Amino acid sequence: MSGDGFEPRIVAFLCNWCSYAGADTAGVSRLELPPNILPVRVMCSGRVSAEMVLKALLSGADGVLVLGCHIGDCHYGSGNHRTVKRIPLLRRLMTYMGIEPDRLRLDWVSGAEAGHFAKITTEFVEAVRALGPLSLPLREDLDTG
Amino acid sequence: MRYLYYPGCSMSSSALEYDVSARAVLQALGAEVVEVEDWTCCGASAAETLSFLLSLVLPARNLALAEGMDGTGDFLVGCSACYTNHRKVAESVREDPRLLDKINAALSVENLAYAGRIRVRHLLDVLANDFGPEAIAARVKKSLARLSVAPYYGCQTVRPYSPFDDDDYPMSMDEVLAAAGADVFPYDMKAKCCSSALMTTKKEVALELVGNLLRAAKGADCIATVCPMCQLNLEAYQDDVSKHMGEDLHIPVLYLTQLLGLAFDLPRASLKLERNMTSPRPVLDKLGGG
Amino acid sequence: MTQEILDLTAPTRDRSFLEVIAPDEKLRACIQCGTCTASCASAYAMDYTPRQIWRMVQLGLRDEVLNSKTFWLCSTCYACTVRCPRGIPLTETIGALKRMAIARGIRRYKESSNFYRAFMDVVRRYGRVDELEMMVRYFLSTNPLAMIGYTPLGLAMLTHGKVTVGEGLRMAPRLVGMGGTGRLDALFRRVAELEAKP
Amino acid sequence: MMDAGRHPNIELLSYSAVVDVQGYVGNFQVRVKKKPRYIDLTKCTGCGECVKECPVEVDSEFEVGLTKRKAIYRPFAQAIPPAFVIDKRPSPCKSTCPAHIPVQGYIALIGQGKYDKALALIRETTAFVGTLGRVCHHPCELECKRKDVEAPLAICALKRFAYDVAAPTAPPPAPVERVYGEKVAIVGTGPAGLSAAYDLVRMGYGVTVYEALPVAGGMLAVGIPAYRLPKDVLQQEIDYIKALGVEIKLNTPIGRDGGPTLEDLRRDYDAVFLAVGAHRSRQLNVPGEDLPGVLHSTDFLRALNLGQEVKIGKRVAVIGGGNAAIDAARSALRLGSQVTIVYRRSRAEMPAIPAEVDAAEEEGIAFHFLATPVRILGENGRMTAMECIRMELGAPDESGRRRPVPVPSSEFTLEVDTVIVSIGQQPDLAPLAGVEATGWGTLTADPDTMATPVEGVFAGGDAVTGPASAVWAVAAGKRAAESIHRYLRGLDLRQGRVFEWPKAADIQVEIPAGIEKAARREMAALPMAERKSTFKEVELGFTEEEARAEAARCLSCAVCSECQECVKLCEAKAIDHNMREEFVDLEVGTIIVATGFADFDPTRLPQYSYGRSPNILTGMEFERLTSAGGPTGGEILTAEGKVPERVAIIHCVGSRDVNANRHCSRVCCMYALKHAHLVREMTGAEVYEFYMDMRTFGKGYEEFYERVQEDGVIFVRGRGTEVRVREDGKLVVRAEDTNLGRPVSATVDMVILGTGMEARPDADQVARLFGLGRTADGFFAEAHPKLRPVETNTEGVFLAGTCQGPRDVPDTVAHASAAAAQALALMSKGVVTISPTVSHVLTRFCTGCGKCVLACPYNAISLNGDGKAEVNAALCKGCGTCAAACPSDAIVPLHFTDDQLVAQIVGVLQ
Ligand SMILES: Cc1cc2nc3c(=O)[nH]c(=O)nc-3n(C[C@H](O)[C@H](O)[C@H](O)COP(=O)(O)OP(=O)(O)OC[C@H]3O[C@@H](n4cnc5c(N)ncnc54)[C@H](O)[C@@H]3O)c2cc1C
Ligand SMILES: Cc1cc2nc3c(=O)[nH]c(=O)nc-3n(C[C@H](O)[C@H](O)[C@H](O)COP(=O)(O)OP(=O)(O)OC[C@H]3O[C@@H](n4cnc5c(N)ncnc54)[C@H](O)[C@@H]3O)c2cc1C
Ligand code: SF4
Ligand code: SF4
Ligand code: SF4
Ligand code: SF4
Ligand code: SF4
Ligand code: SF4
Ligand code: SF4
Ligand code: SF4
Repeated sequence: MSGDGFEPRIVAFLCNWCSYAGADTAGVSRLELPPNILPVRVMCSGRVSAEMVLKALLSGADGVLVLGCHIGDCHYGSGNHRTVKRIPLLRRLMTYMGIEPDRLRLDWVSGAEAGHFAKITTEFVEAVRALGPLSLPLREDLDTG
Repeated sequence: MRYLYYPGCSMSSSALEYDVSARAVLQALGAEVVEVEDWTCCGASAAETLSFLLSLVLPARNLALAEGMDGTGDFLVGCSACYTNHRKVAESVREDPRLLDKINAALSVENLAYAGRIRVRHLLDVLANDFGPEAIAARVKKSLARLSVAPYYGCQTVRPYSPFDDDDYPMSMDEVLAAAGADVFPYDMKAKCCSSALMTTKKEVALELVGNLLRAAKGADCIATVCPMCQLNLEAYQDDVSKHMGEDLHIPVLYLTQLLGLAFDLPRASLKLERNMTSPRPVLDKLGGG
Repeated sequence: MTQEILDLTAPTRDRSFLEVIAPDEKLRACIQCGTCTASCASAYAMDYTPRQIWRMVQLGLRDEVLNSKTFWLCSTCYACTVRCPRGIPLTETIGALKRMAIARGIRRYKESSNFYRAFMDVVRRYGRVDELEMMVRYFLSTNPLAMIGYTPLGLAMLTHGKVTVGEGLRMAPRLVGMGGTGRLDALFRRVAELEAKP
Repeated sequence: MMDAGRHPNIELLSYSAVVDVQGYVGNFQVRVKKKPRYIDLTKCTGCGECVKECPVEVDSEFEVGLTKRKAIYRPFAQAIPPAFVIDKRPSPCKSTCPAHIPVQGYIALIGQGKYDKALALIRETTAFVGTLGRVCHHPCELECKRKDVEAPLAICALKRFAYDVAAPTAPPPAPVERVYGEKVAIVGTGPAGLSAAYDLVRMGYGVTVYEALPVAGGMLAVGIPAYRLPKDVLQQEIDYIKALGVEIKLNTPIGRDGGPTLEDLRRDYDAVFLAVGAHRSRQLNVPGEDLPGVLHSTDFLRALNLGQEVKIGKRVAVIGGGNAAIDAARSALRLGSQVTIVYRRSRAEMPAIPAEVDAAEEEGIAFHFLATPVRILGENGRMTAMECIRMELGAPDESGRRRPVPVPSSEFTLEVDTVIVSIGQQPDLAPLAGVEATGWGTLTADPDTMATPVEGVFAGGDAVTGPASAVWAVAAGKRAAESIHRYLRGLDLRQGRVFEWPKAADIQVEIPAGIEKAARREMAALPMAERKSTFKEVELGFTEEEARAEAARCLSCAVCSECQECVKLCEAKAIDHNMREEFVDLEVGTIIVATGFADFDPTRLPQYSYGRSPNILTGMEFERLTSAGGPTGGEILTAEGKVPERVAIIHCVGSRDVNANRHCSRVCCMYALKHAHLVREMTGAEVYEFYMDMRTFGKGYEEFYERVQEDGVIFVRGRGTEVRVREDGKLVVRAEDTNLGRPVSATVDMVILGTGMEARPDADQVARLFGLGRTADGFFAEAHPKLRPVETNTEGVFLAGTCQGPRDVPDTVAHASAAAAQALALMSKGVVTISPTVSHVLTRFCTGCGKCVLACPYNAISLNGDGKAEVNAALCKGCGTCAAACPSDAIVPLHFTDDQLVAQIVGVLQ
């Protein structure tokens, strides 16, 4: 692909019930998955706070992917409703901080959607690859804790 | 309701009667019809065989023109082949937005750009859904009572991109005809293929397909169509077809809009029945007061 | 009748055929159920059924596919596409086969490719198509004598005002040997350039 | 199944649905709604007598539409419990009828020619059958579902028919026996008063009705003219009420002219019902109103109805737009005058019954809409003309109608010698000292119970509502009777009563596909010449033929029509039409969900022509056909009753198809083979079986396949693609024989579609109720596809059978046994350990903002007395949403604390 050999590092927050299971199924089905995805399991996508996303970006991630159950299928009923509201706010915050909002993406993957998981992750890796490495001159300064 | 109307090649030459009657019926229903300026051929079924990109660029050119026109309105098409081609572009760019860039790269030589915004609608869809059976029934002056009409939808009216009716067993034309008072002939070949351009390239095969369609319509007073290609194939070769199938398969074929025009009691000049290659006489006789 | 044993592992198979014909590669998931064939009104006249064509595409039997008349008998009715239980865009794939056959100049089904070429020439030149002109052009390019088979139709069309003699005659001389500039030349040229690029 | 039904530790709640689940493993509170079956399970013997006279037939669900069943039925032969059940739903007509007359019931009985039963059924609700059948403004017809087909039923005219045909020969009723000692006084013999009397006397009370006028019937007698309601009809109905034991005292006004006072009645009776109607005319308040020749419609009509002499002029103007105005105008016309109606709004706003307005117009009455009189002109004490002004409609007033406002200088005059004022009536409350009046001059009473603020005094009808209509008065009388009964028995006036009936718009009625249109019948009318000159009844009623045809149009919206025929036949007295739904609250430790699958509906794939020929069956329908209890007694016959010569079976209908369901339904290959075998064995027909792959895995199945092959079934490897119905009824199946590489077809007499299994349409609701996940195919998700196939992600809730995914009976049983074992394992432990992944609050950081409380999907967090958040560990499921919401990092989900997550993030990025 792009000649400079940039391999983005993506932190993916996967909810335990759907997306993590989807990733699992993808693995079991031997689908080709991009090695750039670094999974972090949470019980519900609703657990992913703004802090966690920023922490990931500040710690060296080039993009953050939040995957949860489809709306209506949340194991906790409505945890993902919270996520839906939170992520757009976060994207605005990122714009304000000078980070391309497209480095954060929220999507839904059910336990059975192995193919979908592979597709979303591949697409996102490519999208972040196109954006290039996240350069945050203030990374160190911002990272206060 | 306002429509940006794309007549297409057939409807502005050999199928003028469809164009004229469609405009008259839409006007009678209170629609505002504005022709897309400077439109060109959509490529029919030919462009695709030469270039995939061209098969998208040609219809996209018309859609871009319509998008550039003042005021709102859906892109209205009467010919089913044109409909499919234009819809195909709209659907393709929705599925793969990168295609849009490619199309626009080509359209830029004409200083045009397609945004993928405008909705492409078939005339049948508009009649059945924007106006609907009730509005049509309300406009009927001379009911098509006792006229048994076989509704022939053809392929590309309802396949594969059509969101408005079932692709195997459509019902919208049935409802429109019933609203005009007609007896809808139970016609299970209503969405089977009329052979399209095969009539020119593979005549024996086409005669067989058309023969099956006409045979299944036996018993009806006429067939109604919503596409110039279907109309031509069904009406122009009835001698050959009858010979090929070994039975008399002659039957009047009218555009749906011509039948609606009769039901609305529109001036005959706006229906151009004399241009039909099958005589509409039996239909007029049955309706009385020919 | 004897048959050659098809060596599935032979290097002669075009292993990229499927990818070129069907870029989304859904065709790989064909289950060989025959729904396409049974839905196709022209299938009875084909030398291979549509299903068999997909199998041959899967296996990379390129030349056999391109020399079959199956896809030229397709009337683009989309019946197979909407019913295929795997959701494969079959009619589009047939379009791709037609393009490849024309591009490779497979001569066996010249009438069809000539017909389409004639059509597109008119579009390029005038922007819009007049059916009569198109037919004349087509018959001149293939078999002028075959036009006789359609004479009664032409007469009927004349008498119903579908075509006007004046127009038809006026156009006829211009049809032979096209050159010069056409209405959509620039657009056609641009598309050709874009397609030449990978 | 029988054993399960009888086991003492198993309680079966049939006809029930879980509506709410709260709590957690070991401590679930489940609320179950038990639908009423209208049959007492403890009494019903299952004898089946009740179905014999039931007039309602609908498609049987169990026989998948192949046979009919009655409204009272046993769901299927082997049903557990074996008792019957009544299928009863709300119907638009009965719901809309203010008196809630069982419309569908009497229509069904008329349809069967049981006219006396129809009359008797209506009389259970009201005595005014012939009366309402003539004058009712029939709001029911506005809502009748049949309007969605072509036009509503002539409900009112059918009621009249029941009366006309059956009442003359019906035996007079015997007096009702007194059950209670109490006596009730009723003031007013209008429909409100007499309806209350009718109900009370039938309950067993003593009833006396006081009437000021020399005739009984209220406005029905002295308002509505005879050409609409013949005197003898009304009189006969009043006589019927009297015959039951109601005492009517005519010429006895209450509170005036020397009659007893309200106080007297309260002293002498145990309860009083005031139904005095609205008889005082409103005045025009314009100059010249005192001229002779100005009449009021109520006075005019009363005089006419009482046979007194009335003098009116040649040119009559009637002012107003209500029923009284129209009746006055039509009566004046019959007396030989030229009549004009002046009304201040437009035709659409007229409160009169529209059909009456039409009739007036037909008879030649002129209308001046949007006009109102400003003065009446006279000369020498004689009226000469009336000056009017034009009006236009302005903003809507409190009644929702647009208020008419005068158009300046638009006066015009009408030459008239008589003006009949009919702009409304009010009750005359002056004689009724002690009662309360509203600002409108009507009596104050509770609109539901009809109780007035005065102890033991109830009121209803026009006196409470202002001028309304007869059926509303009947309804008020009935409500008052029930309230008086409750009052006298010391019962609560409201408890258990239904005041709000379902709105017609909210009642779902499925209109059968392919229903044929049938025009609504209209009654014949008297010839116009006779209409204009006499007071003979205008409408002539239905003939028997017309009535039967009209009744046949009824859609039986409610299924059970409440005709009560079954009640009469049930010797065990098991039927109770008044049962209501009940709620049962259960405390359970574990829950097993086993809601099964839905059979794929092949109309979703129209290429199979399902529904377009009765010989195209689903697998399920074929199963019923071959069962001994099925519609053919187990024989395989076509709809024409013939043994089929050729049968096609198509696999994978609705399965393995992106256009329907992608999954393989797993049982259909097997059952299709079974069907093929049955057809071969029972009929010897040729069988063509179209399949894509033959999935006969596991024990014994492949062997069965081999046997069916040897039976001579012709297997075609290729998807059965479409079925065409030929004109002669034969069915043509198309496919590709993929082994041959050729398109093939088969022309057969019967097609069996191997429809697959899919998730039930209500699966999403059930999933939400029990906190279940669903897989992409819509079935409920198990906790782990390999390792935890019966558990779900909600602890204590297990899955059994096809609700989790397609499987056959042996696998369902195995799955169910596993679920039971899991449930038992939990129960035998007696204690549950819950997952340690729960959140807890670091109180020192918590600011009490409450964000977490809102965020938690399980309501597990609350703010305690100190204003700090507190997590109920038993409810918390550990999702962590609260932690993400907490602005103070005060709430931490164990195992997923911020620190742990950060460590992980940093870890993966290294
Ligand atoms: C001309 C006219 C035509 C109508 N047409 C229709 C129609 O077609 N369809 C329809 O549904 N409705 C019609 N109505 C309305 C309908 O008749 C009334 O809504 C209905 O009769 C009201 O019933 P009620 O029992 O409340 O009162 P009423 O029928 O008015 O009965 C009240 C009775 O109480 C008596 N009374 C009053 N004061 C005393 C007292 N102090 N002591 C003793 N007795 C007393 C009165 O004499 C009267 O008999 C019409 C009304 C009028 C005036
Ligand atoms: C045509 C056909 C033929 C078949 N033939 C065979 C065969 O020969 N051999 C074989 O082994 N298998 C056969 N099967 C498969 C077999 O029917 C199923 O495996 C079996 O019925 C599954 O049982 P179940 O308990 O999971 O579901 P079901 O039988 O569907 O039972 C579910 C029950 O739950 C009730 N229910 C649903 N929702 C609720 C709710 N919300 N509240 C309360 N109750 C609810 C339903 O009313 C129903 O009574 C066949 C299937 C079909 C379609
Ligand atoms: S219908 Fe689709 S899956 Fe079936 S044979 Fe044709 S291409 Fe393959
Ligand atoms: S689109 Fe072509 S191949 Fe497909 S069914 Fe129609 S004619 Fe046959
Ligand atoms: S009341 Fe009548 S309709 Fe209802 S179940 Fe009984 S017999 Fe049938
Ligand atoms: S169709 Fe019959 S049951 Fe339904 S609303 Fe009308 S009268 Fe009532
Ligand atoms: S008649 Fe009574 S006891 Fe007999 S089945 Fe019917 S409801 Fe049960
Ligand atoms: S079990 Fe057989 S018939 Fe059923 S879906 Fe699977 S393959 Fe098709
Ligand atoms: S973790 Fe928090 S939000 Fe989730 S269930 Fe427990 S208390 Fe509620
Ligand atoms: S959100 Fe945090 S601070 Fe607010 S109440 Fe809950 S635990 Fe306390």
